[in-house]
Amino acid sequence: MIKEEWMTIVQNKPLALDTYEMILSGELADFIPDSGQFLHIRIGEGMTHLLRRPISITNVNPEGKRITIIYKMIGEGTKWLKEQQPGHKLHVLGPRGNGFPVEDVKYEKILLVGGGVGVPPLYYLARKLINQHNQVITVLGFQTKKAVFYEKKFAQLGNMLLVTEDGTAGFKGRVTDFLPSFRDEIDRYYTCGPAGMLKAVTKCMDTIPGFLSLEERMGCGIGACFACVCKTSDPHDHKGYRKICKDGPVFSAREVIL
Amino acid sequence: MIKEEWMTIVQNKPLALDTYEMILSGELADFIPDSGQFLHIRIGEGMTHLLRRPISITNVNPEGKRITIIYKMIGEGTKWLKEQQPGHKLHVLGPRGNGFPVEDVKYEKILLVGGGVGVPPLYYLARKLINQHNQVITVLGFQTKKAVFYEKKFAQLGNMLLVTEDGTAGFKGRVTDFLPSFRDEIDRYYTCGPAGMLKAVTKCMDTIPGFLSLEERMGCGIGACFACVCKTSDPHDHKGYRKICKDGPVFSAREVIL
Amino acid sequence: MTDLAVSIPGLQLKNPVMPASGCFGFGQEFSEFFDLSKLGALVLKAATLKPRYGNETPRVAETHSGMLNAIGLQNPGVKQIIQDELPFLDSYQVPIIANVAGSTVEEYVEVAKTISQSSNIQALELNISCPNVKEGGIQFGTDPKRSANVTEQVKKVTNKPVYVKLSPNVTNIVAMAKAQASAGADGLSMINTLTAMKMDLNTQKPVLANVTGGLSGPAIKPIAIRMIYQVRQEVDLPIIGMGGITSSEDVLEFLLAGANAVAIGTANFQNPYICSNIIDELPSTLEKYGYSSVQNCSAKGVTE
Amino acid sequence: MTDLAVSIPGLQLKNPVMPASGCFGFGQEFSEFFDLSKLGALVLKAATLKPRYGNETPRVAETHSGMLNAIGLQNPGVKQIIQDELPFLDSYQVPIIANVAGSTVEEYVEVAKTISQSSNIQALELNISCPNVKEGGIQFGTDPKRSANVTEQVKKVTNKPVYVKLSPNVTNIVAMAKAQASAGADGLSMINTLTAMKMDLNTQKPVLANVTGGLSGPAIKPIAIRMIYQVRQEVDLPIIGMGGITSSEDVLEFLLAGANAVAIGTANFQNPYICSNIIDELPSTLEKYGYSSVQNCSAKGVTE
Ligand SMILES: Cc1cc2nc3c(=O)[nH]c(=O)nc-3n(C[C@H](O)[C@H](O)[C@H](O)COP(=O)(O)OP(=O)(O)OC[C@H]3O[C@@H](n4cnc5c(N)ncnc54)[C@H](O)[C@@H]3O)c2cc1C
Ligand SMILES: Cc1cc2nc3c(=O)[nH]c(=O)nc-3n(C[C@H](O)[C@H](O)[C@H](O)COP(=O)(O)OP(=O)(O)OC[C@H]3O[C@@H](n4cnc5c(N)ncnc54)[C@H](O)[C@@H]3O)c2cc1C
Ligand SMILES: Cc1cc2nc3c(=O)[nH]c(=O)nc-3n(C[C@H](O)[C@H](O)[C@H](O)COP(=O)(O)O)c2cc1C
Ligand SMILES: Cc1cc2nc3c(=O)[nH]c(=O)nc-3n(C[C@H](O)[C@H](O)[C@H](O)COP(=O)(O)O)c2cc1C
Ligand code: FES
Ligand code: FES
Repeated sequence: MIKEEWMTIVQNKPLALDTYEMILSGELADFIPDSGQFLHIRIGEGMTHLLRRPISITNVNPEGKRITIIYKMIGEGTKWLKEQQPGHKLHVLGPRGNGFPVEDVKYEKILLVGGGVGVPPLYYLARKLINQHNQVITVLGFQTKKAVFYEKKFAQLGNMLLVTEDGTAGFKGRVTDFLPSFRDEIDRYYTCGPAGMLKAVTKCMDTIPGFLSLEERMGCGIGACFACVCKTSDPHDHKGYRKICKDGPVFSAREVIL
Repeated sequence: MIKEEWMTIVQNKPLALDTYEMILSGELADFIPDSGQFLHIRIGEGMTHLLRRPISITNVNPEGKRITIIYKMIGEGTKWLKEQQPGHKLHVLGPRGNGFPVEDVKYEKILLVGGGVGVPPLYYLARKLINQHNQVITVLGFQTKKAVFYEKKFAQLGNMLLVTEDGTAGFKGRVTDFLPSFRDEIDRYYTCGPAGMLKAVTKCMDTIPGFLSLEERMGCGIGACFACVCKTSDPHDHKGYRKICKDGPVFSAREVIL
Repeated sequence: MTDLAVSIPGLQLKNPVMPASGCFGFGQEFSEFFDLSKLGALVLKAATLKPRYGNETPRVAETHSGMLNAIGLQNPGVKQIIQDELPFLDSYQVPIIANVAGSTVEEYVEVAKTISQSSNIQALELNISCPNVKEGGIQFGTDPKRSANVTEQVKKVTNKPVYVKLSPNVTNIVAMAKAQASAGADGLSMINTLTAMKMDLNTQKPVLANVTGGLSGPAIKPIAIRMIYQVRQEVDLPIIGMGGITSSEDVLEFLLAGANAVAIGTANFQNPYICSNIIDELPSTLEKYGYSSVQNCSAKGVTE
Repeated sequence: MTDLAVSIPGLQLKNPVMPASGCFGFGQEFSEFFDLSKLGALVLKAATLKPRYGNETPRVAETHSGMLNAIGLQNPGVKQIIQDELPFLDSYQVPIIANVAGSTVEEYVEVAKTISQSSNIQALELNISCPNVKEGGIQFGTDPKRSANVTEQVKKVTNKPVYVKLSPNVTNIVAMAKAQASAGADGLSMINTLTAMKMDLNTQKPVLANVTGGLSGPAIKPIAIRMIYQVRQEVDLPIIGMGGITSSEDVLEFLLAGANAVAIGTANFQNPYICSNIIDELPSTLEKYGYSSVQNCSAKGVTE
């Protein structure tokens, strides 16, 4: 299994407000077992940036040996990413983490709920689920019309409901406003997005089996530094914590405290 | 007068052992009054490298708005310079410092003594002196054959004597071994090179008017931080020091203590 | 309109940005690059009683996101500074802060007394924290009692406000700040450089002739922020914050952590226009993060 | 052939390179990337008596050429470490150093006693310098007397050599080192992180949940070099040097400044192969600068 690679940037272009889509090519594309895993990307020249940036895998095209990622420019690291030109190489560790569990998931009706830059990993997941003969309903939430991306791609894979906070695209509101209507018809759900959204989604979906992908600031990204822990729900859990980079980023909604 | 410019790299290629020639294009080329002045070049992205690197001007071609510099790769900064591709831009402050005084120098017989990367600024100087109807003799010293550069260019401008320490090109020895033969026939000299060489040259040329270009680690490069001082020879000099970046880098051989 | 004005003892600043002592000479060189009247204030290079040549060269070295310096307080002496350097600044509308150094308490007092007589000087900054001189400087700066004594003595001979520049090379920065508050300091400047060193692999010797030097630049910014934050929680004096500032975002970070104004040192070497640029960018940066004035955001991030 | 071997109390190292405590977990994760038997030694993450959850998140932040961490000594407790973590390392040929932490002298003593019984452990490193816990750690690490007391008490209950990890957050590092020498320490590890902080401009709050954190990485290298150099001039104990090492040249710089061996922390996060790479490059780097062995260059740059 590949652990590090200098991947070549094939494309790096704006996708939505402050949001960019990058296609990387390399052998690594043959070794991405799960959706929801991430690449741990080295930033900058020399020693300015010591911490890598975790970015989820949006899509994998093993024939073309390509991996797509989508990132939002929020600080120094993603600003640097944005400036990298096709042809240049990025050093990545990957695939890291445990992704969305889909083994044996077949002929189910499944809800995907994504918010903002939590949307990307759901795309590869959706494709996997459909290949396994599941029916997928997606609810995508964004701040505003300009921030929306991939809504058409998801629409091609099944029912897709678009929600924006300011109502400039799709329905106005938050994703959780629209979940109750699906609650009774689905078998399970997967979600990724800001912490507040995850909390609201899991609360709303209380009784239904679900999986969520968490974010936390990372040091090593490989499980060695204990920077990225979260607490377990079970007070009798012998460790009491999980490492998001190694045990996650995807957890069962019941496993961890948000 | 221009003080800063993003100059475009037109060429950046190996010239000799660890030595590179770079051609920069920009308006600045119209504003280089003296030979012996330097460009103060910003290094790297962001804040990794806070100190600029002083590099002498080797040649100026105002018609093409081009400046040539020659630099030796010795550390982090010059390594970064080496890696910059044509088309990219460098941020330079310039021209900095006071160069070789040549005003009113006419119809003289003049000796130029250069050692290693002290050779570059003498080239623009030689061209100026020849334009002013002087006769120029050049003595160039290098470690070894592979390190030699610009010997043919100097040979085109007048008598040129090439010396290498290991004798692999030109005469074997150090530049100072060959100076006594010129001492009696020249009116003045200009020299640039390692501190040890400057000391030996000025000692050997004792009675003859001479000018030398000094090097020192710089902070600001503009005269504000007092990083680059040297002491004056005259114990009654009211300041007792000179700033190499602002008062120099060229001084009369009598003015400063080496 | 974002209001950049700041008022701290003795100083009505049109904006909170000034160059840090020793990184801007006496102003003249930078006047080539921009109009000095733009600055909130201008802090002069350290003055001692007699002229000082300073340390041998090399005096500077580069480090990751930082630099070392061991200038050793080279300066022409307080009298020459008043005579030769201050008149040039007369033509600019900018408050001037004199940085006062010495090897003994008496020298600090003499320099402070002399320079206070100059009407061009609005405030003093006591440099009890220079790591690059054998006597004085950091010796005072790391001992609360001795540092308080310098301030007390200087306060007796000047009617200008006295800002004391603290050294970060201490176990307990809050104790140092408290000692200054009791001694009557009007404000604090923090931080000076951290004592540090670099070896030359070729010569096997330290790069700097002085062996050690002071570390400055973005590398030390997190240490400066921490110290200012800690002091702000326990001491009420105004703080001029410095240490690694290179952008208007950095200025805001210092303000949130508890600084009232800021000084920019090392960044002037990478970009001689930096003070001017930061002053230009500050209004939009403050606005972006929701502030209408500098006074509004000072110490906003400090929980008491 | 360049000789990389180093021998310091209790440790015959095949090369001077080890990962720094807390940056390499208990080794397992890095065994994915290279053969741990390559390492000169392996320093474990800190062990306390009871399991500790550590601080709230966020626990790390990036700074210029550095990072902040406030993990807060999360670990499963010394007994679980012996039971669950050490067996994995049995299959590697690498000396293991246990990093011992505590909130009280008694806790240090208990942890040291317990872990000393494990035959897999070759030496102890006393972490009296963690800046990220309310009790213990840096409290001991900034007071010469209290820190000496920890060492004395621990020495009574262990027959393993004891390396004491010094905090750089002190006015006088030499006094701290001397106190350790008198207390019977077998060696010193220096330096731990510098207490530092970063503000989040959006939330106006410190980025780290713990408010302050420890600054590590290349930003602090010049401070580490200075402290090692100063201690080497006055104290004879072997020194494991650390703070910002990212290359074999950096290793040589630490050796010249007075270190006998080195540890690599933060750089493991940027490049998990870094320890292995540096070990590979060290022979040619030493050769380039004219050294035939590590023992030869140690403290070469120190004038006594
Ligand atoms: C498992 C995982 C998957 C992710 N997938 C994506 C994705 O597909 N698309 C996307 O746009 N973003 C994703 N993120 C968030 C992304 O990692 C951060 O936005 C990014 O690291 C910010 O870096 P910066 O340098 O631009 O910001 P800065 O604020 O300058 O970063 C400073 C430090 O904080 C860390 N940091 C800041 N924000 C976050 C955050 N939200 N989560 C984790 N670390 C953070 C950075 O990694 C860096 O170490 C993911 C995060 C995790 C943990
Ligand atoms: C006025 C002047 C003109 C110069 N002209 C030339 C030239 O035309 N060609 C050329 O190859 N070199 C020239 N030099 C030397 C050149 O500046 C250094 O070789 C270069 O700065 C080394 O940078 P580095 O990052 O590669 O080395 P590093 O050793 O990594 O640099 C670290 C720091 O030390 C400084 N430094 C290191 N060596 C020197 C040195 N010899 N002189 C001054 N500062 C130094 C660097 O500027 C930097 O701040 C000149 C120096 C001066 C002062
Ligand atoms: C070259 C240089 C010279 C300095 N000289 C002085 C000085 O004379 N007096 C003083 O109080 N501080 C002096 N300092 C410290 C700075 O004023 C400032 O406190 C420190 O550099 C941190 O800020 P920075 O990181 O922005 O440079 C000097 C710093 C440098 C880099
Ligand atoms: C995330 C992290 C965790 C650390 N945990 C410990 C620890 O448990 N015990 C300890 O003695 N030092 C700990 N340290 C300090 C390092 O061992 C080392 O002394 C310091 O980081 C300087 O080295 P570096 O710049 O190479 O990282 C930790 C450092 C980091 C960055
Ligand atoms: S980031 Fe280091 S354990 Fe997760
Ligand atoms: S480099 Fe600052 S005065 Fe010359």
